[in-house]
Amino acid sequence: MRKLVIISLLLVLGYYLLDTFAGAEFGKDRKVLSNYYLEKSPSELQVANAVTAIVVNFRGFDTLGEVTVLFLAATGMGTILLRRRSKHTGLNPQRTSPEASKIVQAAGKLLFPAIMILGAYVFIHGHLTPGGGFQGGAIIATGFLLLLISYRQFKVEHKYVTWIESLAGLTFVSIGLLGIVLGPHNSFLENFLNVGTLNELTSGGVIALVYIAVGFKVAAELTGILDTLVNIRETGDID
Amino acid sequence: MVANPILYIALPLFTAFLVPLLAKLWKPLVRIIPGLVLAYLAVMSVVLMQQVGPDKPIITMIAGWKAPWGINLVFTSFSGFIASLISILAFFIWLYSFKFKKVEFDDAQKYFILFMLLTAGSIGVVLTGDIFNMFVFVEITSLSAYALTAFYKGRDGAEAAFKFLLIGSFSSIMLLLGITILYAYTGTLNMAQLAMLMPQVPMHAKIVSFLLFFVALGIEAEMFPLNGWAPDAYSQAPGPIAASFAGILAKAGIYALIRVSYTIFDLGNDGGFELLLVMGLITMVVSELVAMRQENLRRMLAYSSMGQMGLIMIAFGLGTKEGIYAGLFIMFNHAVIKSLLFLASAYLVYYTSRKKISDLDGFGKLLPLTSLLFGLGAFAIVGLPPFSGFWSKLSLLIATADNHMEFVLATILAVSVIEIIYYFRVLGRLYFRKANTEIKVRKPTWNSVVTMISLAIVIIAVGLHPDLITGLLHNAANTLADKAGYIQKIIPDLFSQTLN
Amino acid sequence: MDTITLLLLFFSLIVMIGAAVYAAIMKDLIFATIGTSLISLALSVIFYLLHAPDVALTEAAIGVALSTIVFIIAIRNTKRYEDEK
Amino acid sequence: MNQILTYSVYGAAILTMLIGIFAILTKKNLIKIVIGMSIMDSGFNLLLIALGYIKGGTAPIFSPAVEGKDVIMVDPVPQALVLTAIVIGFGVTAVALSLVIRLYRKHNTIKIDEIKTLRW
Repeated sequence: MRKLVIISLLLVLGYYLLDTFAGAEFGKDRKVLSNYYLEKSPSELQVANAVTAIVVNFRGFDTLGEVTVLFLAATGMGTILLRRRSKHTGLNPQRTSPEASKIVQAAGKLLFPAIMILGAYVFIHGHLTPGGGFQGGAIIATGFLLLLISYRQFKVEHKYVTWIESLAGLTFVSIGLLGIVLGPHNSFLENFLNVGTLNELTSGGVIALVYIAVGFKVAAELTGILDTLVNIRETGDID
Repeated sequence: MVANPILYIALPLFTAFLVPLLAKLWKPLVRIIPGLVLAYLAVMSVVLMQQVGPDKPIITMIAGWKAPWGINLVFTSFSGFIASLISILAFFIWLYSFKFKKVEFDDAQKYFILFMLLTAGSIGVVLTGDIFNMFVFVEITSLSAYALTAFYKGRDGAEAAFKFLLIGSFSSIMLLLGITILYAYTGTLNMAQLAMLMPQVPMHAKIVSFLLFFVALGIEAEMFPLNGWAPDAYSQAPGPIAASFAGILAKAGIYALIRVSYTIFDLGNDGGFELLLVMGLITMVVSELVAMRQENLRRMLAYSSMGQMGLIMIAFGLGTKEGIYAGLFIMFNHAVIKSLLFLASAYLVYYTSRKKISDLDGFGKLLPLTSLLFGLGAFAIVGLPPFSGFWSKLSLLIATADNHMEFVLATILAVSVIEIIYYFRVLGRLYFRKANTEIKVRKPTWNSVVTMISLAIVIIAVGLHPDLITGLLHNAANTLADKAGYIQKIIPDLFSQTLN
Repeated sequence: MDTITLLLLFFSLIVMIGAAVYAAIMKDLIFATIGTSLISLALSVIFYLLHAPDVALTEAAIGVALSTIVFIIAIRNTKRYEDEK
Repeated sequence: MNQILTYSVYGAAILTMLIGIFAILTKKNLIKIVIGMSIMDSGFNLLLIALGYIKGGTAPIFSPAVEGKDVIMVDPVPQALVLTAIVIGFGVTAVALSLVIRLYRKHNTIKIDEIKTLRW
């Protein structure tokens, strides 16, 4: 009975939403904002990937917020889950999961460097090809995930994760603040470097730098989140 | 550079990323640095408030792109007033929790980072001129609120946080849907341009997206029946965090609701304001009635807080300049007084696990100063002279009377009586009952005493001299009511194009 | 859009809805999680077809890989079956 | 044809969202609820990307292949927004799951009706 009520309510909601969105036809051109971005991205910023230009420059403030959300998620999970680090076993509390098979371990070892290189490539070329800081960072985190699940003894050094995370975040905000000092309009996150020419690795000015910082930060944060989850004690109360 | 609205967000974020490194140098820095940042923001608010005027808002570009193309921060008399309120209150709450001895170092570090980001996110919601950016800041605020609600392990914090997260995820999907509909029909995300292009949006799309916004932000603003998260979150979070939920989080929520219904949608005269008014009335009546039946002090304060939010919605639902003025006044009072009540109550129920009101017998003698301050807060919140709460309630009553809404007026008065009953029940227990013999009390530390007394001084000073703040409130109310002015200040080029 | 793209688009949409229903009704949470990762996989194909390669990459990395593993870790730390006491 | 496309793509996205919401509202298992949240987010992401699609458009990348040619590009703004939404959704999911783990440690169950303090 309750389910029926919910289903009918949801159908009403769905009808109104579909009706509203059908008014904005699929595949139709909607101009105002995007045309400006599509025009300015290659001409003024010399960034080939317009999505990157929007994510890092036009709406770079959103990206700063987004990175903060991930940072908050990592910090928040720390407060929610970990109370005491078990001191006697060191950093890696009792992981009772069975060791992965030799094949998985060997594949993990082989794939890890390749994944790292792919991830780094993706975020270094974020302004030229599809991809960027988030995608590259996530790819790198999957590399660490591979090692975490194939080797029981493998541990991510919290110290390095914290350092990389903090330094990358500081780089992002500092580049933003430098924009206030050096940028032509004295505004936050503004480009103050030479933009170069379209489709070259050095194009885009600070955009490339910011996306690399984002890549490092996202990689460190996601790895931290995974490590927190993989290494929670499997038995016993948290308190 | 020295006083730039962008620093409200950039500085806390910078510090949040820096603090984990500083912790390796010298541990007390973890507590001190966030406080210094919040102090700087509070001082900056005062400086900016002197620069801003009704005709000259401070508009900050980000990444060097002008308003409709890039994200911008808009510091007007209205948004600046709320942002200043939040930043100053945040500093006081930091001062209160500065000597947070109850928890270990690792947790203290996370506590201060989360609190600072809660503040930064709320100020971001208030200042941003871009609707999607507002969503990002709402998410920052809510994520830090979830983590802070689950902060203590001994209590039922995780349950409260999960409820909060569940409702919050509905809120965010509805907010996103509302934003998407607006983008689909106008092709822009800038609030001023949205407001300008709103007439070309078909009516049904307008109504659907307005309702989505209304529900999503109603959750943040503790509107009934969407406020199931609030009593649990308030009662399970650490004391200072409960105070900041009332003073900071709820203020950002109601601000967003007002900004959306006043500036973006021109549904005001087509039932938008009536909806706000009716929902405010229901919220107020239900919450206050429930508050009367609470046994738990924190939950009682939480329901009372929702009742006040209902009062604010009523004030803004009137749709007149006087209503806005009254609403802003209540927002100010609620932020200050409710914080004082929550902060004082944290010491009153420090050692009792169930936080029952009946455990408070005779605390007037055991904790004289804290009880006195709590009593002062209770007198102020129910609206007795000579405290600041009196003036705000009076201005609301006048505004309703001007609108010839006798029913609303009578309801507000009746609800005030209920409020008086349940607050005085607590005060009666504090002062006219004998204390249990073997009761442990916690003496407040000097920093929390300083915090509470400063808040009390604000309450008394505004109560005796309302002129201290009425000027600011009038400016803020005029700015909010002037929608065309908002559009014109932010996107002057596009605005003049449409006129020609 | 040419016919092959259209067919692929419809196929992915159907897979996505099927996977969503599967994830919603499956009592075994591990299988339900595989359902969500299938949603993300179909979604990233759709994103690619709709000319959003950036989003397709993100959805593939976060939705298919990371989110799934986070769910599986959570399930390993709790109970595997929906109705299990 | 366009009409069919409009309704099928938007319809599929909204249907996925509704399935997610349905799972959140009716399921008693906490992890199932979080799965519902993730389904709901997926549906929304498709909706927004579909909104940005332009008929005959190409990906919004000015690679050497399209340089100098007059091409229509799909709207890049929704793509940027979805990028943000995906990452935020992942953060919320991770926090939700860690809350679930903590609730399980405390109550030894993840069924919503067996945890008294979770009812409202």
